[in-house]
Amino acid sequence: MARPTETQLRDILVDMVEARAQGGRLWNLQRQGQVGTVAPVDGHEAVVAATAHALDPLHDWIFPQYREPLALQRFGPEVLEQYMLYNVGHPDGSRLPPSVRVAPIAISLATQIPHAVGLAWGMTLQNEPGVVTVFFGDGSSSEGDFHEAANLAGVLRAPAILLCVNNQWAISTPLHQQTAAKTLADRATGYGIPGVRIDGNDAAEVYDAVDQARQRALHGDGPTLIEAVVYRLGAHTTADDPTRYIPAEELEAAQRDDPITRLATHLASKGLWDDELRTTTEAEALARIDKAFERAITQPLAPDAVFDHCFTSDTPRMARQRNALLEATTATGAAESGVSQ
Amino acid sequence: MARPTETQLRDILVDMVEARAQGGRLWNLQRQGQVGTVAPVDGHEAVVAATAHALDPLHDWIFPQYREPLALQRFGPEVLEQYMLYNVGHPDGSRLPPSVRVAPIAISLATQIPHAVGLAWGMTLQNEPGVVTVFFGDGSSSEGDFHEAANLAGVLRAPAILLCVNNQWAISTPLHQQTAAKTLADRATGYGIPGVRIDGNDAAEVYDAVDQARQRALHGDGPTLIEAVVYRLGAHTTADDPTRYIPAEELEAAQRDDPITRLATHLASKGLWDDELRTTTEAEALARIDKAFERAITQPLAPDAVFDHCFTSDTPRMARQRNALLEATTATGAAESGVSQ
Amino acid sequence: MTETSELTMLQSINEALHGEMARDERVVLLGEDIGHVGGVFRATEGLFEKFGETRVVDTPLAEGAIVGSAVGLAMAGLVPVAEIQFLGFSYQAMHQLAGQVARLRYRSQGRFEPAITIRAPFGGGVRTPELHSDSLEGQLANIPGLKVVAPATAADAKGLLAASIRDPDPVIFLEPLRGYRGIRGDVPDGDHVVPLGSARLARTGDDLVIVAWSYQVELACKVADALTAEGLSIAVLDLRSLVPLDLEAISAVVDRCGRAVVVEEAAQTGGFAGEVVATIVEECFWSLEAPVVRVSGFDVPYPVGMLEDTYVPDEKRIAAAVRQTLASA
Amino acid sequence: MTETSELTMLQSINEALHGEMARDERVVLLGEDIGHVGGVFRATEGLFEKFGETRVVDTPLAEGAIVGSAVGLAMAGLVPVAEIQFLGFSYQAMHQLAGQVARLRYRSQGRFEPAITIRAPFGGGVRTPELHSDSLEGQLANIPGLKVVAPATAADAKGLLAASIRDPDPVIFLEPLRGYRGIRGDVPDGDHVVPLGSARLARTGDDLVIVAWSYQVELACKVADALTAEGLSIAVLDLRSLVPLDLEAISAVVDRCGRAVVVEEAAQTGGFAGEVVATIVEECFWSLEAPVVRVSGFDVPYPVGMLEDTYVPDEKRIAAAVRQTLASA
Ligand SMILES: Cc1ncc(C[n+]2csc(CCOP(=O)(O)OP(=O)(O)O)c2C)c(N)n1
Ligand SMILES: Cc1ncc(C[n+]2csc(CCOP(=O)(O)OP(=O)(O)O)c2C)c(N)n1
Ligand SMILES: [Mg+2]
Ligand SMILES: [Mg+2]
Repeated sequence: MARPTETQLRDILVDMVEARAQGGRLWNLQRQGQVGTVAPVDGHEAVVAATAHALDPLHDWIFPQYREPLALQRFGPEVLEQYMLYNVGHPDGSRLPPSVRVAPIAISLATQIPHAVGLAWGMTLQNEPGVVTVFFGDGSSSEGDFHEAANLAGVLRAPAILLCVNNQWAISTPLHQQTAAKTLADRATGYGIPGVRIDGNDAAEVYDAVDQARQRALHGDGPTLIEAVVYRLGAHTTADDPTRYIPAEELEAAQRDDPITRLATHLASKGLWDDELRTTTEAEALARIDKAFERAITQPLAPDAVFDHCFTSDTPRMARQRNALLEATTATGAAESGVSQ
Repeated sequence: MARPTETQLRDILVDMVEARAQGGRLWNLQRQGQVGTVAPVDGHEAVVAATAHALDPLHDWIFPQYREPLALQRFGPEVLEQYMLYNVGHPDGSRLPPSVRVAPIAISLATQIPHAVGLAWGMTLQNEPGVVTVFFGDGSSSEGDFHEAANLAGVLRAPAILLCVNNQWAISTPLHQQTAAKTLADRATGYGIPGVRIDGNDAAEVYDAVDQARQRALHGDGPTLIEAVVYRLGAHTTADDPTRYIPAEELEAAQRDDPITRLATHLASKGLWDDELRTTTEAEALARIDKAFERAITQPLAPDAVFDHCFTSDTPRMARQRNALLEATTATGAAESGVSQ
Repeated sequence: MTETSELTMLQSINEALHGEMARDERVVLLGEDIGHVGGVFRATEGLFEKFGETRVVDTPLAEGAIVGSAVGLAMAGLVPVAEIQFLGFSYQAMHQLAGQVARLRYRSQGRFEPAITIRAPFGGGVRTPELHSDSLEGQLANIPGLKVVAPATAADAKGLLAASIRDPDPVIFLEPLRGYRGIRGDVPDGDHVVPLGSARLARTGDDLVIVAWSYQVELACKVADALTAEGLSIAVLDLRSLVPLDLEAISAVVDRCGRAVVVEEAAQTGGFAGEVVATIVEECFWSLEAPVVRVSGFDVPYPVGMLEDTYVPDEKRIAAAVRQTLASA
Repeated sequence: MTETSELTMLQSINEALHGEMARDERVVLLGEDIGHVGGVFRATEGLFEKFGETRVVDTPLAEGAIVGSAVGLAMAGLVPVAEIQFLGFSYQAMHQLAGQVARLRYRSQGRFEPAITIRAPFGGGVRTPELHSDSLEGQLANIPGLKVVAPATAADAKGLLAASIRDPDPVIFLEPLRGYRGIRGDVPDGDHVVPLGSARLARTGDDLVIVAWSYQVELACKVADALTAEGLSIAVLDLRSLVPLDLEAISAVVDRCGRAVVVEEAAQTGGFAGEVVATIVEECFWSLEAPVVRVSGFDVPYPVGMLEDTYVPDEKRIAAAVRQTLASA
């Protein structure tokens, strides 16, 4: 049992508050047409930030699904910078420096779970210490990849933490249409691994569960399936209108259990948090995201960047395509070859 | 609880003995180069035959994996006839008449599980009574399709029986490398459905479990996962040499628990079985399979059969391909267009 | 004369689904988020309310199970219409699509009728994340037993979707993301069926033909119109269905023009444009006056937003290929 | 002069795996039944005994997890060589192969190196059940970011497999089922590497070139030899790798011959032969003296045993296409 200290909890809360604030800014940027579709972090802050704090950024890895980046800053400030590049659609948006042990977003749901298991397995083969934590949603747990990867992890005793964030929804599909299972943690038995179900709105409980799973993995006892129960407080993404399917009362009830409010209340009672701290934390977070956004939109981009890093070197056909593109780009007047209109 | 009557058990044993005998004949035919690769039924006879007897061939469906056909004769004599066509590589080998509720072999493992769930679901939509039973192996249970289908069946409360025949091996892979799960039946909880683990060498226990699952499905209570524990007594297929990986003692122990011996001993103690009965049963079974084989190798085959039933009618390109084939076939001398040698 | 209404492609697809569900009770819809919210693009809007939760089913998030259970539904005598939320996620179901859906009839020699339609949006231009824009029609067309349909107009979207659903063979029906709201036109009211396997001459012309499908037809027509204004005579052939491929329509127009450009959005190597070129060579070699040129995506994965406009063939690239082909001698 | 030994293709593949595992400790093998029994065809025989259970791993029966975990192994800095028991079952892993393996480098802009090789037997002629013989190279070649390699000789099997494993890019390595024991030849002992992306002129000739890959090269050479005996001069180009495609080698030989036949075993529509024809048209149109003809499988699923010989292109069909192309003017 490793309950986080109150100071750790305050650090976690700082990350949570920052993520929420930055998520709001990102939402607005999307509404202004400055960035692409965004998946809000609201309601996931405790589970993501507390997990990041229970892990060791120097040795452990995190595979996000897509809601997590803003709450992963403990793994390095580069996460935010890269995520802004991602949001503006820059190809560097999924490249983090080698020191930051966060995998790129895989987009295709649940495909990251076997990646995480493979990496955990590979680390044991290389005698590298560390565990791999992979986030995935309740919806994603219905994909075959979850099953195949969890089973493989069990057989290999891979040092992995399979962290299912059950936020009750997969876009518009409620949990009871996603599965008839009473809990998702129940699935662990079928893979011969421990399964725990925790309150994902309770940062301390998350920290503790992840810490225990981590210790187990580091001691060679293999993977753990954690089901963190939360509620998706925001829209699925900026393209979604949840009022079409989420009953207002249900959402209101969930809002009363907001993970930020809960932890803030607790820490305030200990004299470790107050509105002023919140205000300055938010202000700093916004300053950082604004800076990251400015950097992102001014990040250079070669005219033929579309070809870079597909292979280590261009195939003959790609080389021709690249040349043709460069020629078309440097040809000043488009009138010659284009449509005149 | 519906233990089969002793007469039913004798009928089941007859089917088991027939399947074993016919399997032996098929093995020899393969060794003589008369049929393609064969997957022996040995060790699976009780679970397949007793399941078939617990079901209603007029309303219920069976999806085999590939070891089952010889033990499915309760669903119609056509099953054997068609299976022989299958073994000789005739295109009609996967076509049963509409009255026989047995699905074709899907080859690609576990893909038949979502089919079975879809059919069960479709039957409820059409208000058709009946349940769908799908066979799959311990190995196949590692495929994503098992997971996706079991979960879907749970949500839809589809009248399906997911029958996992755990014979301890998937080709050369033993169960403990297939999964760390203690039992495969344990997976049921993760889909919110009942899971039962039975001794698949005990025909009565199989009959009972399938009957109960069937009653449950017919009463609208949804699917059941049954894990029938058996041992693969034969090779994986005619292409396999199990002495390379199965320890002799382990196999001998399994042979001492042969499902046929067990049921025969029981029925003999009741005066319902003896060596003479076994001999005549085997002789009849062999006569039937020999007849089916003769029929299979003389089954007509159009020269352009390769195009039939791909689509309801040929695409323009297929029509040309068909014509070209027919022309090449009818052109008497190949010398004109072929290689002279 | 049939009455028509001006609809977006999205509306016309929705209309086709309404029509087919009303016409045939065996039609059932399944997919992720297609019920309550009417699909992430609202293509299935109103169907849940009208036909109820047994005929419009929100499934768990598992493409393999969606396509795989459609096989079982078809075996039960139903006519499943499955939605894959984005074509890129059909990879999750490829074992069921290519290995099962496309073979059920063949395997059972006609006993089972896979009257299955799988709808999926695809194609770029709308700044989606990875795998949401991928054009996989070249890969799909190489799956024997599967028909591949890709409408380019609002009217065809309705007529071809109706035909696909009524077709006893399995069809993958590709809907251009950019076209959902970006393509609109007059669509016949009521029953409207366009037979599968017939191409459409979108523009007549004698100098050169641009062969295209789906959203690229829109671009090709703009190029043709612009060049017509310059005095050139450019035909546009909209394939509409890749499988079956309308060999006659292709050879008729290429024989007349002698020059052809084929446009696709997918990566070039192994894409369907290669198949079209090979077909043209087989059918019309002696009429060809110049090499057939492909305008394709590059041989890289569909890229992120900032690189999209570089990647996706546009009017400029098509026009350049047309001029190059006309100049070639 | 290097020493050689006469080996079957299967033995030469086994030798390459032995060599690469000995050479580079990062190489790990994973797949179904590859360990204890050495693979269902014995391609991995002896490796488990030699390199141990941590480097030669029998996985659970789940192709998605095999290919998906290979991505993670590569991220850990290892060099996974995964076996898919039969190429037809790569459909179960297509979401990982096309959507993940092939994009890891691109997505991460070079941070992660997917030095992954996926081996799979494919192709017909040996009376397998459904999906065991399917030729999917046309579909695979349309996946950007994936290299597609298909050797035709025992020596190339060794040299190209070594090159594939050493290549930092992901490679799918296709092994002809019929060739495992049916193809044999002199294979250089010791280290032998054949660079990816270069075609091989298997037969020289001036009248016509047969372009082929994998087992079809064997057939093409027999046809060429038989026709040479008749006084014709037929070249055979063995592509060896479909991606990268050796454009120079193709244009050199087609420019010289002016006539070409392309052979493949897959269903014709959307198959890779179409890509080759389109490439020839782009590169060599003005040298062509006759339409390029494809000899392909038919547009049906790979059929059952009794229909196999009808379906699979054989010497007779290839020879007929050659004669037809030579006669065409
Ligand atoms: C394989 C695949 N199928 C479908 C989608 C489209 N999609 C994106 S997010 C989403 C819902 C995911 O739900 P869940 O896993 O519960 O995560 P949450 O959004 O609730 O955090 C869907 C269906 C996808 N990205 N990948
Ligand atoms: C998707 C897929 N992967 C691999 C194979 C090759 N294969 C055929 S049978 C088999 C083992 C099956 O084991 P199990 O499901 O336990 O059934 P059993 O043979 O023991 O009855 C394998 C790997 C296949 N047919 N399909
Ligand atoms: Mg969710
Ligand atoms: Mg088994």
